[in-house]
Amino acid sequence: MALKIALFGITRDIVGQPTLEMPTPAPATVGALLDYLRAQYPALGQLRSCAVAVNSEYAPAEQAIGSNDEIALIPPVAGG
Amino acid sequence: MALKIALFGITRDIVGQPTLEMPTPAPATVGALLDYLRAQYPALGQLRSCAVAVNSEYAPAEQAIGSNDEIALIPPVAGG
Amino acid sequence: MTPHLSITDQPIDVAAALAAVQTDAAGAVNSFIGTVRNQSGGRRVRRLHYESYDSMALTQLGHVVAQACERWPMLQEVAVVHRKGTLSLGDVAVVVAVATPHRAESFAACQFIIDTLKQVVTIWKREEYEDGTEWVAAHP
Amino acid sequence: MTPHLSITDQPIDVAAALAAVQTDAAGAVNSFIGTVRNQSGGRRVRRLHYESYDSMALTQLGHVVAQACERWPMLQEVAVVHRKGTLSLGDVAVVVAVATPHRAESFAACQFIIDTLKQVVTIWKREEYEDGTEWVAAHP
Repeated sequence: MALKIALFGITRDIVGQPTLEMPTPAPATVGALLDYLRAQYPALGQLRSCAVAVNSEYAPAEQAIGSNDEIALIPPVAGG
Repeated sequence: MALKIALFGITRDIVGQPTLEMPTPAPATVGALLDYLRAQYPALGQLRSCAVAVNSEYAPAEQAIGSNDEIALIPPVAGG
Repeated sequence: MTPHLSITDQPIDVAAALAAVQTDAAGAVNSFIGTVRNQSGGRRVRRLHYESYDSMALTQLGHVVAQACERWPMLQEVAVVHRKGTLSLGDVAVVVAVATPHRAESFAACQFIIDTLKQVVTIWKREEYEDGTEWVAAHP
Repeated sequence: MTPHLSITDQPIDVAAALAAVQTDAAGAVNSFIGTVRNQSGGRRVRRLHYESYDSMALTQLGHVVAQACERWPMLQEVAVVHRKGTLSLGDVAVVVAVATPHRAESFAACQFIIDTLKQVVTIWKREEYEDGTEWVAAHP
């Protein structure tokens, strides 16, 4: 099953769709995923920040990504 | 017209009535009034504080009392 | 700015106090609600009685709000409602609500108002316990 | 303590959020209400759109409340309700309400929760002006 990335807020606007399917083999870590996405979508690099969430938790760059993980790109939040 | 002092909270309990009429001539200042009342009702001296209000404002000891002023004894407040 | 200040012997309408301070120009509303706790200083409380010297309480509340406006000029709306009479456990004794354009000031101004209210506003509280009553804070 | 946390596309019932935290054991309730202001950074705002990654937002809100409970062990009740979807001027965007036995801690805990919410909770705000829209805080 291909890895899918959920997109929110401005990242959805930048990519132009609400989810993004990764090529196989998918990036193996959060850091590799971010590198891949920033190369594909340079506008992501302009954001104040862009984090990756794995299963609803903020994930550090070295964290491994499993094929069943729920992955999302998290641009700067602005609740409240 | 005799000067009347409005009493609230524990000062009303100490004096045993809601207003207190001053003898004539009435004390001429806030400080003199407090001295008179503390002498008459020693329990007032046990309070954490006992202020005098003249026309709804806290009044310093040296303030003169006029016969038309609205005077009240203000024991420690505890709103909220 | 005219604050909404009142001392009432009726149950406090918290929603009305909050609605009174809301405005499209202020995005932040902070409110403090004081309710009757079931204990005080380790003693079980059954009921409270608040007595108020209304005219002076409103005068002093006005001073408190004026001081808050001086310290936080961005303060746009203020409501303070204090209950008097006999209150049961859980009843609302006081509501302070303030509206400001920015968040931090709403907290600071609301806290200043309730803290200062407790120091100067002429309201007295008598707590009723299982075994007696006491005027709160009267003695050292 | 189980906090009352929700993200909703319906108008927020502020009174219900306040009622949810009231308890006879806690005499102090502090609440923060964030509403839609008519301006932002000098631009006139017409409307707001909030988007939420709900499951993560609730997870992160839970972490925020847990941190608050660690810092203020006296914290007895917490409610946080955040709106999503399209909001008009004056609409309530967020309510945070906390109950504590003592006053100062209610202010501190409520302020901590709203401040931290704004840093970590996965909700995004798009402001709509006369002449366009912008994702708030997206760019440096």
